[in-house]
Amino acid sequence: MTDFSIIDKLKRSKILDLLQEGKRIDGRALDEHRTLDVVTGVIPHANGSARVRLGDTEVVAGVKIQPDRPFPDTGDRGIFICTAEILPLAHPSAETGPPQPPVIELARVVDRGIRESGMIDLSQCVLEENKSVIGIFSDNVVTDHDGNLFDTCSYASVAAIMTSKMPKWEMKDDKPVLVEGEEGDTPITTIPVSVTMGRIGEFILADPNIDEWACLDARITITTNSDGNIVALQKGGKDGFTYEQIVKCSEISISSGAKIREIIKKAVGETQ
Amino acid sequence: MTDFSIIDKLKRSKILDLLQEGKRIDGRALDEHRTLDVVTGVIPHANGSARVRLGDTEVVAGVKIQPDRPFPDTGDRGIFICTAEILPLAHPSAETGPPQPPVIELARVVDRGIRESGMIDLSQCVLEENKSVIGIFSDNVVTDHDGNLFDTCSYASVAAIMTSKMPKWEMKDDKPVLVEGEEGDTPITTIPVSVTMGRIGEFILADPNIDEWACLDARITITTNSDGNIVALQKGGKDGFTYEQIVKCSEISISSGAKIREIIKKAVGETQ
Amino acid sequence: MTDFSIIDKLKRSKILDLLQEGKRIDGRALDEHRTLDVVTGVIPHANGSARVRLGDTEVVAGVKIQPDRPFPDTGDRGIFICTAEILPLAHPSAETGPPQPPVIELARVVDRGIRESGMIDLSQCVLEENKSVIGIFSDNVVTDHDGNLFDTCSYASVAAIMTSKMPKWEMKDDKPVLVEGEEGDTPITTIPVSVTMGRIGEFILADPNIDEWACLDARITITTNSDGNIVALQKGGKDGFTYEQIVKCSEISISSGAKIREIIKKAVGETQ
Amino acid sequence: MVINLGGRKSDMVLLDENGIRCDGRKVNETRKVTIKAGVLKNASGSAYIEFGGNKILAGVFGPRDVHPKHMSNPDTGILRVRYHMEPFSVGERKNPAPSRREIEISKVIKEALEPAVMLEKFPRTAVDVFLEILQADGGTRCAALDAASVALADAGIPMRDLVCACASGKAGDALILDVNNEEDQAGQADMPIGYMPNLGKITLLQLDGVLTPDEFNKCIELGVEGCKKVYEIQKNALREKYFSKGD
Amino acid sequence: MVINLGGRKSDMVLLDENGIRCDGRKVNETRKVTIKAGVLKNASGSAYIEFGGNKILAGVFGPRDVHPKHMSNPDTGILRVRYHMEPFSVGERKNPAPSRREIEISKVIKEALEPAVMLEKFPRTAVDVFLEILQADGGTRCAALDAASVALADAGIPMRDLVCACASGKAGDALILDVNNEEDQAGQADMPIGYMPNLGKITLLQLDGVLTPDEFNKCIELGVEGCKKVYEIQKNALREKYFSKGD
Amino acid sequence: MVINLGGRKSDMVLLDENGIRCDGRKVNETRKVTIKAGVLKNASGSAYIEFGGNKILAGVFGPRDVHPKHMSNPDTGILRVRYHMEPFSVGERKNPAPSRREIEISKVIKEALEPAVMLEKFPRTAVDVFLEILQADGGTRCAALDAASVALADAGIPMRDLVCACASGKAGDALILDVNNEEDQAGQADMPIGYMPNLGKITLLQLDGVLTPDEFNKCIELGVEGCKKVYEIQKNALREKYFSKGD
Repeated sequence: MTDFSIIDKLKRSKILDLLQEGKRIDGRALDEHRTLDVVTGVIPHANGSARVRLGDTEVVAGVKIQPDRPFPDTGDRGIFICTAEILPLAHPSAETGPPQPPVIELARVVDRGIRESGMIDLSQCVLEENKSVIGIFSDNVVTDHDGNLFDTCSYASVAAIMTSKMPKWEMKDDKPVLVEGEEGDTPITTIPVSVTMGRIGEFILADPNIDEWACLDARITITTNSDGNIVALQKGGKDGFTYEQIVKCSEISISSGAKIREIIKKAVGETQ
Repeated sequence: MTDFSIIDKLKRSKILDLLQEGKRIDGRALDEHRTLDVVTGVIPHANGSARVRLGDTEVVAGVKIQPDRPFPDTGDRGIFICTAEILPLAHPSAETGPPQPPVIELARVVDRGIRESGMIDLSQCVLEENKSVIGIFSDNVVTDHDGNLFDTCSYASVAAIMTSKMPKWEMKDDKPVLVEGEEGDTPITTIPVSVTMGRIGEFILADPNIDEWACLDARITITTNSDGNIVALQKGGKDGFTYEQIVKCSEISISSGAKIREIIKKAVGETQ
Repeated sequence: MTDFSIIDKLKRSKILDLLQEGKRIDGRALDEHRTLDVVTGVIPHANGSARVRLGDTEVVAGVKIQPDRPFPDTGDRGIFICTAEILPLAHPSAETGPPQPPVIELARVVDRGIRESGMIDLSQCVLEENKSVIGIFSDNVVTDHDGNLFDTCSYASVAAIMTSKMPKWEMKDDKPVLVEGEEGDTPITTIPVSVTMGRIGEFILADPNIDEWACLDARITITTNSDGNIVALQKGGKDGFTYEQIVKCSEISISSGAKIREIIKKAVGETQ
Repeated sequence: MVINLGGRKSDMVLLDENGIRCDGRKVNETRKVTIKAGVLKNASGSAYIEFGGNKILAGVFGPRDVHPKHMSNPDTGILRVRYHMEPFSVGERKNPAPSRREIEISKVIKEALEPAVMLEKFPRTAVDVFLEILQADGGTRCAALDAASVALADAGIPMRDLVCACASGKAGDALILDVNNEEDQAGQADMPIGYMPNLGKITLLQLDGVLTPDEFNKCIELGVEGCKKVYEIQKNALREKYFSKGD
Repeated sequence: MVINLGGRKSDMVLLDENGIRCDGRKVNETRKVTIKAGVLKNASGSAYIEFGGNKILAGVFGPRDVHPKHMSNPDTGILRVRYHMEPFSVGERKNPAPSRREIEISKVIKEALEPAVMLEKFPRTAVDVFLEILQADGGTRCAALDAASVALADAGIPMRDLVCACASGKAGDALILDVNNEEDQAGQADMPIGYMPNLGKITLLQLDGVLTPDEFNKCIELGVEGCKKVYEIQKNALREKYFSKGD
Repeated sequence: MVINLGGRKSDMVLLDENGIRCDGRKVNETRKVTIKAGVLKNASGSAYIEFGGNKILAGVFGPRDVHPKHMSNPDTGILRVRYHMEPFSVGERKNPAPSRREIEISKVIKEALEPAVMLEKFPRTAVDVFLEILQADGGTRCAALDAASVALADAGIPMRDLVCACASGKAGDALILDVNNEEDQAGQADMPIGYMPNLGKITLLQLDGVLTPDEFNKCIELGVEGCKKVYEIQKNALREKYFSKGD
């Protein structure tokens, strides 16, 4: 039903053949993520940072925390914004210039996964209500692209936020002034973990690599919180899922999400 | 003297042949507008709105009224801004992307016709001089394009403004605060009506439809106010007019303008 | 080592042949600028202005002086910004649209030459510290392009700034208010002069014209102040310089700079 | 168990003690939906939908040539979708520049329609779907997708099925059908669903908010029921246009 | 009869009791106009005009190839016009980005020049006219059009006629010729006119402000008279360049 | 003699009475430099440099086709360089839009690399160099140029020489090597230098600040010495990648 280039069609037929034997091209189980490597504190000048490799996909996330004006309708909460960019050195096909729809979707899905989980308690990020709040910016840059940027960016931002330190400001003459030498932990309430899966024919694959990605029928990203509840979801791709397939994906997202959450917690703890 | 595509040349020769017999392709008199249908209140969430069909050209106008900062040199008057956009579903040739010169001209001519008539008494739209005023935005979107967008947008905005209700704000702590449940009429002083005419050879045609539009030598839009005076004019197109032709156009704009003003008044009254 | 079009290669071989005989195509000495003509006060509505012709290259510079907000980290100093634009009528190859890298470099090099010299004492351009300062904008437009825009823009801006008059403002209700009829001199501390040189083979040419420019191996712009010290430098072009060549260029920039400074001073004095 | 409310505030009463919602509906009730096919003269196909307070116009052009040519696909047609809000469609006047939100929704709707449209029958061409939000009131992406399907059918584009769409969600601790604007802003979860009934495929699915795994499953089921109700209205709109004249 | 003043304010005294305007002119007098042809080295044709305080440079290139090619017309040449204000040309420094006003004026001037230029002699090519406003003082579009005509003639482009331009208008209840900046800001009407004397054609016409039908007709007549005065100055500028050397 | 300090402020103590700089270095000492070649999977060549607090990633693609084709040169390959700062690389979060500063530095680095790359061997193609500033700490353009050279060599692009780079400058009235961020902000002069040791050519040279002619000459000499130290580290990085495995 969906259409692919000749190369992708050949790839797809090879991948489908293997799947029918229960195998993936890189030997993983269907619901298995690639090796996840998380290093935090890689950008000391940022308030928090992490470099994450998921297989051969690599993302650097940096968190900047600085005073900002609140949004007009939410003067009692801080600001959280998460971005994502595919650097042109990440892949021969990556482009410079204004972000295209797939990159805009990437950034917005990563942002919503974290935002909707309520990971950061933004009510603790107010300097003066309706006037001055704390803004938390988590910028992800993809430095090597081997598929599944959704999860890699999400893990990088989550690790960067968890290890970020929040400076202190006081209001003086209606303006926020930095209190030198004092900083606290960023108020974290839960650890959101996104799990992206693709469908090829009847098979559901967790964490598709770039070759699998090129011949997916459809994909789905489901984010769960520390309670094991579902906090965000995004379906993508040129085809759909049956109800049963989606229920299966939600189950994978909860079980795999729990494992990945432990890896992130361990990595964050080690460098803290 | 002017140049057209082959199709347009054939159209033009057909149209000219008919004109020499005193006829237009759709059977109208030379100074006759197409049927004008005005429905107001079509966007209840806006402060004022109208859907206008002029023949098969359709425009929806919505008016938003909200506090704004005054322009630096006119701190004693509110702000009025009128825009126009040709939606891509209005015609196969319509394009998305940044507005091209013809659409910019369209918006500016419609804006000036209303602005220069002094239709809205902007001196009554001040909350605190030099600090906070009321901004009135009338946005026109073309949903079906069958020629003469100038007049259709103008009628839509005029009807939307005439039926708009103005909320009340009070200044508190230097900021405008909405007074719930109170609203008044927008202060109207006159009803501007634009009349657009085209020249083909020696013939002057009011309200050219899209086929006539494609082979005009030149066009002119003249706006008159309720007093029957001329308040704005724009000549366009690749050729000119003689003095006599322009005088004739001004006469048509006054006589046709008066008839159209009555149609608008009736439509607005019926829904008020 | 560097690559040129066929025409430029022929030009280059012709120019090189002449250079080997010690001659330039227009008969100048190697370290000689073209005739410099400076007229100030050409835009009476601006606070300062100049039209400069260097050979057949012509630039008009206009200075606007107006209150502005200071940059966050330099609230105790005024703002100086210098821009440059190649107008499309200046040369058949000039383009409209967003500025390309060579024009951005041009503007930034001209700006830095003046800024780094400390020509304007910006500490005297403060109305209220951290709140309101005086902004000085020097905009260069190239009206005829016959090579070496760097120096021509630089001389035009320097002459326009030297002849500019600074209005007076007083702070009232936290806002700067113009004091009518009072104006003073812009506080000038030194006169920066840029000297641009190109290398063709082993030869260093001052003020290359457009034909020489097209076949340079590399170029260098060195700006000196009234003390004969070096305040800014920019190397450009597809090849490099030896240490000895750069020392030679710096010597030319000091000696030629001194001569050009006298021409500018004379031109400025005559019209003041 | 107290559920983490995530990034949302919920101080508004969205459900009263009798299980009645802020706009008077029951939890499993949709707002009033009316669809009219063939409302524009120039578009190849068109539809106008009112879905509660949402007022949306859909227009379709094509199959037509693609410019620039290298954007076309020799093996299949391509579908292009633009979701666009008018400046007057929302509370505060919207800046006319396309927002990142509009770009994402355009992509999501495109991917929801692709499985339904037989693009392989029109290699090298494009089918363009333009969705104009005249008034927004919560659930625009579902309503726009509903109108898009009808406009594609009205344009005579061969389709495997109509895509019908409706959101489900959670507010006042109850699962609800067809989330309105207040429930989207202050509720606990919003889950827009696009569905092809004949093929049993979910082609649009998003979720913002917090749901337990059990709630998640029930929420999808509830949303699919809503989609099926809209499906009947879509089919009626097409019947009305193509068969009412022969009555 | 009291005339509705429309959207304008008029609290400035623009005409004294002796019928003398704020800059000392009589009602039917233009400001001083000087035009010089052939002022640039690189442009195919050029002109510099001072029209009162307006200082404008016009440069013409072409006929030349069009890039991208699909913009060219196999039946005729095309005319492209850019009207552009320098940042220092107006009171407060102008943002360098092209404004919507500049885009509209570029179009209006282009359409005013098209009837005069024999573009049909240069199929597939473009003639580019660049108009640079160095200093603006009311009436820039007319002055720019005047300079453009001379620059086109200087470039040797075949023309049916020169287009000459001058505004008329109303201030202090009198009809006036050549509206200056103060009169444009605080007056009652401004009507820029572009005219081809040999063909008797008005090719640019705009009006902002309020005029009775009778005033409207008189205002056009007055403006055309002004155009004819400018026409003589245009012709002199060309004569000066092409024949003065032979004196 | 008191030297005019130009446009700079200098109220910070950048050099103590023992000639020790604010970060503990001697005047002719560089910060710690480490370079690693071949750090990315997808790029044809890559390098990661830490130069003091600067952390920069360089990636190279090509020679590869040029789109659009008219940008290619039938006589030679072209080099394209993009210098780009991440939003989190500087003190206050940087706006992601490319700044004029980044565009200028991209051009300057491109021109510094061109004499070293044998582009004439790859007519009609492009070599792309992408320089990503992960953390900036004064001297990014030199460090980026150092990484670019190693990444080009790692990509197997034929080169005449590596380009090595290091800044010299003036602070606290002394000439200093490798200007750090504080010295750049509050010092007297900053002069980035790019150098090809085998050919003895300076291919990048800029100066902001005030130097006497004598200081100017000494400053270049000092900077070139710094470049040569970096050159050894560059060669080691390549040796490490290509020969360490054979140990």
